[in-house]
Amino acid sequence: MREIIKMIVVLTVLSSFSGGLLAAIRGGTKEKIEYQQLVFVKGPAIRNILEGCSNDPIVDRFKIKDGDIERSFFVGVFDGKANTVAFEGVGKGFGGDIGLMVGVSIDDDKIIGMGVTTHSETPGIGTKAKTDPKFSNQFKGLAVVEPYKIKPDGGGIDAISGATVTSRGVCVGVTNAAEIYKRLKPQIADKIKEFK
Amino acid sequence: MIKRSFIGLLKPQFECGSIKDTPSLKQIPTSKEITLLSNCPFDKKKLLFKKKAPVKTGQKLLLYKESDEYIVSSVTGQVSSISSYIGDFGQSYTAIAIEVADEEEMDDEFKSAAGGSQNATLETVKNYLAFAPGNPPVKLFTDKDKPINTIVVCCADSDLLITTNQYIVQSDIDAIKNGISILKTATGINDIIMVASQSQMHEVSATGEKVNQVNDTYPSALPPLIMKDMLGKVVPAGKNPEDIGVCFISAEAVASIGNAFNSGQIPVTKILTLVKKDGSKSLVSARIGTPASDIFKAFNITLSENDRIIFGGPMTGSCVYSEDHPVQPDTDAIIVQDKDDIPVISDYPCTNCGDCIRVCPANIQINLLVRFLETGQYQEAADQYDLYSCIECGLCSYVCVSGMPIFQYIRVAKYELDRANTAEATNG
Amino acid sequence: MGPILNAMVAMGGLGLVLSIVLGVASKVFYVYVDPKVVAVDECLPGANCGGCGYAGCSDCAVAMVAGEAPPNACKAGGDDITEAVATVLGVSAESAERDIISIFCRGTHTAAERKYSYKGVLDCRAAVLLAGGDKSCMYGCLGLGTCVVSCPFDALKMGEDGLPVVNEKLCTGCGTCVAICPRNIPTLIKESQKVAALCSSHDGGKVVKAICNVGCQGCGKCKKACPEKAIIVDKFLAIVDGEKCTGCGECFEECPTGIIQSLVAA
Amino acid sequence: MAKSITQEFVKGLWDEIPPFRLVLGLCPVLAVTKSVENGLGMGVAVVFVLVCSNILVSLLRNIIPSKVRIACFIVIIATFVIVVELLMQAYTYPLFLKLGIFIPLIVVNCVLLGRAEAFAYKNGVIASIADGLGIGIGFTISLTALGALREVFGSGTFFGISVFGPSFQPFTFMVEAPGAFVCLGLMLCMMNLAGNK
Amino acid sequence: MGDYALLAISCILVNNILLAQYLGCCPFMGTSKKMETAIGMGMAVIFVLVMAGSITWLIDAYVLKPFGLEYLRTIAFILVIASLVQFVEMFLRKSIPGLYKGLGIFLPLITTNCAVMGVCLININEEYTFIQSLVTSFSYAAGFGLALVLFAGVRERILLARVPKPLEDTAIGLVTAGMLALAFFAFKGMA
Amino acid sequence: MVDNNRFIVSHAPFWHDGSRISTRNYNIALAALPAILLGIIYYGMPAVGVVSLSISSAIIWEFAFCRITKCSVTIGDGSAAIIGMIFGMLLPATAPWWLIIIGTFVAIIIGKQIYGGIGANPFNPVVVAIAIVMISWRDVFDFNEALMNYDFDFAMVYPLAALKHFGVSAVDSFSMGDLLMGKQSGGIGSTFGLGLIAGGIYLIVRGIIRWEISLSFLAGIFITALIFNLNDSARYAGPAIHLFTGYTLIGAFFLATEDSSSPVNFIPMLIYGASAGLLTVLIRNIGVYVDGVIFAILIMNLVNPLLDKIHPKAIGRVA
Repeated sequence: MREIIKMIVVLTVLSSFSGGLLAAIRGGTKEKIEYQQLVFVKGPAIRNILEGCSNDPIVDRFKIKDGDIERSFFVGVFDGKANTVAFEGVGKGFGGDIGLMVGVSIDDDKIIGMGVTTHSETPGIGTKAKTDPKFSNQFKGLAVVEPYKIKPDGGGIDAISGATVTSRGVCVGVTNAAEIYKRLKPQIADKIKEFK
Repeated sequence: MIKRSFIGLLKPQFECGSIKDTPSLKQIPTSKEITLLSNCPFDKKKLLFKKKAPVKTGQKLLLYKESDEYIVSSVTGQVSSISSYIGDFGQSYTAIAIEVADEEEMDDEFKSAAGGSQNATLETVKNYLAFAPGNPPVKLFTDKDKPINTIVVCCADSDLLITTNQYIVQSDIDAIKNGISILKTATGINDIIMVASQSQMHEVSATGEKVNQVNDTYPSALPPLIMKDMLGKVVPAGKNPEDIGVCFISAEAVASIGNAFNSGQIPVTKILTLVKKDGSKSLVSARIGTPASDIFKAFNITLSENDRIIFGGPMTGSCVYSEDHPVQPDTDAIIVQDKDDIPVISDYPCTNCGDCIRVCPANIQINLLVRFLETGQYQEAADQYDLYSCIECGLCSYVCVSGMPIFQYIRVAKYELDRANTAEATNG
Repeated sequence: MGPILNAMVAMGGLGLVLSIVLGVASKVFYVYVDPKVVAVDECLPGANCGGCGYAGCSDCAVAMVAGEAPPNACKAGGDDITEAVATVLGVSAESAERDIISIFCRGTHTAAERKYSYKGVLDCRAAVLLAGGDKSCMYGCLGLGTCVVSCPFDALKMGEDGLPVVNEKLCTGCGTCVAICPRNIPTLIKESQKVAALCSSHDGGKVVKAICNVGCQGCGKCKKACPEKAIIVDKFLAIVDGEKCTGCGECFEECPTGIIQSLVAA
Repeated sequence: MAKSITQEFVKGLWDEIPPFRLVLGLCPVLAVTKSVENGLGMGVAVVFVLVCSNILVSLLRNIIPSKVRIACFIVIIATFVIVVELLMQAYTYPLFLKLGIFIPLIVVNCVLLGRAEAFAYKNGVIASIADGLGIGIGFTISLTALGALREVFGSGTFFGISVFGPSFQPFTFMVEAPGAFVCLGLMLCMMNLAGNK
Repeated sequence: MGDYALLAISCILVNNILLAQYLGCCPFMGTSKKMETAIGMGMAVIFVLVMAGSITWLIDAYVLKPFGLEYLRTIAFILVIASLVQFVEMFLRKSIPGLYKGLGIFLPLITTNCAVMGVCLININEEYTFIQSLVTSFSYAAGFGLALVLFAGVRERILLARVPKPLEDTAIGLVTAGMLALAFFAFKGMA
Repeated sequence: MVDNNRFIVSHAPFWHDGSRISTRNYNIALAALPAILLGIIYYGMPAVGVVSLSISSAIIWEFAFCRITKCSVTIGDGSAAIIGMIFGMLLPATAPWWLIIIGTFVAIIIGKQIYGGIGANPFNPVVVAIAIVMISWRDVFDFNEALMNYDFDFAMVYPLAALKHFGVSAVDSFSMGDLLMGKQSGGIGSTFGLGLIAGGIYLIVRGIIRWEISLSFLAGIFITALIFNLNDSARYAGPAIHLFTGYTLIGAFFLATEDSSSPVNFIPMLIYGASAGLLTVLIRNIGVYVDGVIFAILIMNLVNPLLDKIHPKAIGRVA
């Protein structure tokens, strides 16, 4: 019986000690982690889309409730005017979800840029969706109304050669994003006024 | 050699050799010296006779003290040497060489002991006829542990090319008939089944016994398949027919028994098929113990380095390394192969082509079995891959594309397992 | 300090609950286990990694105690664990003196006659079943290397001359090759033995002379030459008694076929 | 059998180098070696956890009752794993993203548990550090080597820098799952070859 | 219902825990030399994973999340899994020795099977509901078992082949596992 | 007993039906010849280059491996040549040289030799190699693009790719006769349906491959494709398209039938073939790959050891 008690005591003390230690470390790193997440996951795409903006879009962000989900919008200030938002869309690719970021100008409801943030596509081919500007630039200047399709599906986007599925996934993602934009446009317009 | 036909889709057919294309019997003159092999190990201390001991034709010679092993001399003369001989699968023999005298003298011990076919008893058969041509399985009849209730007389020859039984059926059906009746009275078993091929049906049915027709294709005439196809009994894996009360005896052995009681002499000549290098066959009659070289001499066969001499059929026989190997009571054929005709045995691995599976009459998964045997996992092979179901027809090796000696692997595995099991039984 | 306390309490509680459950369970569900297995289990890492091929450490311990697995089966543990296990099992590493294998036949391709050329399964056990093997000598090495394949420690190699060669560094004296050889050519001798008559033939001198250049003819010259009386001749075969032999070498010159040889590397 | 500290260290680099000699800890080896960087990062994380847990286990070896030693080891290892996890998130976030779920899974890497049990629980602190460093660095070397092999052939880059120039068509198979297994198998074969000499 | 079926197929074939996510390789290599062992291990993994999957989900939802202790997941999960496995082992050994013989001896192997831990973490990361977690846990485990049994079938044959010495055993096993993973590429995009 | 002749002693049987691995393999080469010839006629010298480089590099790899591992050199059995040949047949005529060399390396070394050579490979070496190079360099296998520079009197379209991207209407224009005569885009030796069928029948008659596998494979494709087609004929093409395009025919007669990776018993052979056919159409219709033959066969190779556990009971087997 003594053995069991010793065992219980040791295990309990050890666990609670580790809990305490971890909580302390966690406290010290929490802020840093949140910022890092934004910078590294979405940062590159946002910066790419809102190229030339005069503010830090990651700092200037706001959230809007869309049903159960909270969506983050990143504001881009051009020529001293906050007239652009970047936000996320999701499409299905070859190896899972493709996360992408779409920038829309609220002045004329046109896509000003698109960039893939997360994906698990085949390196070399599917990854071109992220790295090849030729592909993503095709979305530039398109209006947010139409569903985007690759050419084999009857749309106007040239698919990345050998990565039809990925290209299709990206199109679906952009279409999704466009729908979100259409749905939430009033709120976006409201919020964006706060950034001048 | 039967080559693979162009159309390989069908199962290969192996027509058994027929007596019709074999020329008539050729008698081999008695040799100067003959050798008799008794399958009991050489033991100098217990020998009952010595060198120079005189023997007569048909004389029974008991070999050792405290043993009822005997041989029957096939000639008259004197013992010239006694030595040890190691055969296949660890079988050791006592080899007794007899120098043949000019005058032949018949021994009459059997005549007085037997006293005509009416008085045939199992004792007489057992005590005098175990060494007769065709090797009558006399021991099986007297084994108390495994009572026999059915005797199958095999008139067809089990291996390819062999025509001994066919010849006996054709030439000496009366002796067979006589032998059967002696067997019946001696053993008291009435359930006798004759097995014959189609061409023999006419003659064999004349004996008045129950006759079953067996296919002309190899390996239909092998005992386990006869058991399965004719008798509807399946021999359990690892068991012999006698374990379930069935005894196989060749037509030649039956004829020997018949002739022995008829004439009062133990028969000493063996009928066998000689297959020459060019594949032509001859039917030969020779004294038991005649060295193969004397038969070769009679047919002008010369052998050279790396040829092969086979005693028995091409599928189940065994090789001998000496030209002087004697004809034994169960030597049904002697085949000579030229070195250029010997198929290559390779150490190539199994390619899993499945030809062996399709040809195997026992439904064994040979492609897997052989992999276990190759790696020496004999116990697993026996437990999971039906090693003991093998009826030893040799067809798997015959068709093997890789040229693997599958049959040899199987025999070695069985032998090694038995050895290990006996060792285990004696140790603990 | 709120979150820290929170975490401490939560983890502590979890640890407490789980250890109590396990503590109680170990009493309630107690099952007798062979103390030797427990002892071996104690030695093992307990990581249950499966690297040994057994289902977990205790399964491996059972196998070790039963002798199915060698003490060094645990790959994760390394030498220390092997030693500990060996101590528990009582197969101490430093057992008196090592036995090693010696090949008791010198009948190379050129030295020994063959009675036929063998074709078939390349395994001595198979070859010996066909009329007693292709060597004319009933006792000689068949040279197909079944012992080489069987050696679990790669201590045997087939030499160019058709005889196996022992690597004394690797040989552990396990005796696997002795058991598998159909002719008992590999023989266990004490590592300290200095001289041996490397032949296994019990055939008489005349027979040996006819079939082998390097067979013991049982002439007994070595026996006479030996000052220590360390050699006996049994059924035409000289046998050196390793205990008595001093390795003086008097017998080497006497042997007409030179099969009495020094085992000590020059 | 006392070995010097150097010996304890060196054995991890060759004689007992995981995962080649001790075929352990395969999962992260296969999963994170798509590039050198990942392999190196994972290796460093493992070294950290291994050394820290070895120190702690070695320090506490007289307190921990043998019945619950495994549970205690797990707690200690898990603690350090979370520490690594948090630190990586805070300072090397991109690497954390790539290594993903495999950072928390260090906790079930049998190399760590195996060392704690087989070495640290029985030896002093200094020796345990040496052992942990040795095995850990050995592990890192293996990961990095495999990562280099796969990255160079699979993507044509080394630490993200193109090696063969733009005309090179990468052997994508190497960075896919099957390639990981095949590469590791072939490397193991090479190690066996080298070890037998 | 269809969604769950799709999820299951995805977990068993497309995202096979072992071949696509590399989890559980150590026991995979260890227990695949014989078919019987492979089947036993497969069953044991299914059994434990379903239990572990549900318990860790509950702990995460009702203990860790309410207190904001998500970062303690790793340690909490491993503790729970280890204890659970040990408990089940003791329980089986005493109460159902028959089942213990067939399944229990594989249980200790599972503690350090990263597949179990991995699936529990995936369930939480992907924010599956409880039922979904149950489905994924079962199907991931089934996928593991499937791969294990298929692999064992192939490996039984490889053990009999004349594999060059340095490749024997684990090395050739890994290469074969690679082929297995390659074959499972066939299911890409099916779910 | 003094005689100088040393005879050969071996175990029964003393006869052999004369079949040899090399004969078998050369027969396979013979059967593959028509399909290759048509490919060469269509694609000219590049096709000759691809096939001959493929064969020779395969032989060289095997020779090198045997030399390095110091085992006896086995290139004489023709198995390396066959592997190289079939590998070449699956490639487009524009395949780059380095791909062929890597592919044959994978096929010979990883697919076959490291498992212990002929008969021991659990997977068809050619299929393994093709699968690996296919996932690595997908654009080489995009036949439409790869063969763009050829100009023929027929529509140079890879039917399966067209089917995948543009739906059934895109393949309506193909007539059965054209497909069988190889008037489609594809691998060098995999488009001439008639030649492949003739070769296959020759091999079946010679007993070198098994009709059970080939036939059930084709039947599996036919039935599955038919079911899909009946359900939604706008999305899924009919069985004829699936039977005579892509790697179907070469798969049925030259890939699925490879000895050591396919079953040997009757029922397993049927299951093996039919499942491979089913998987092929599944991958083509709902998977991501344009052609499913390669992966379907790979999967079935994997299942093969389990399938072969179904076999008739050996005689006399107790329990």
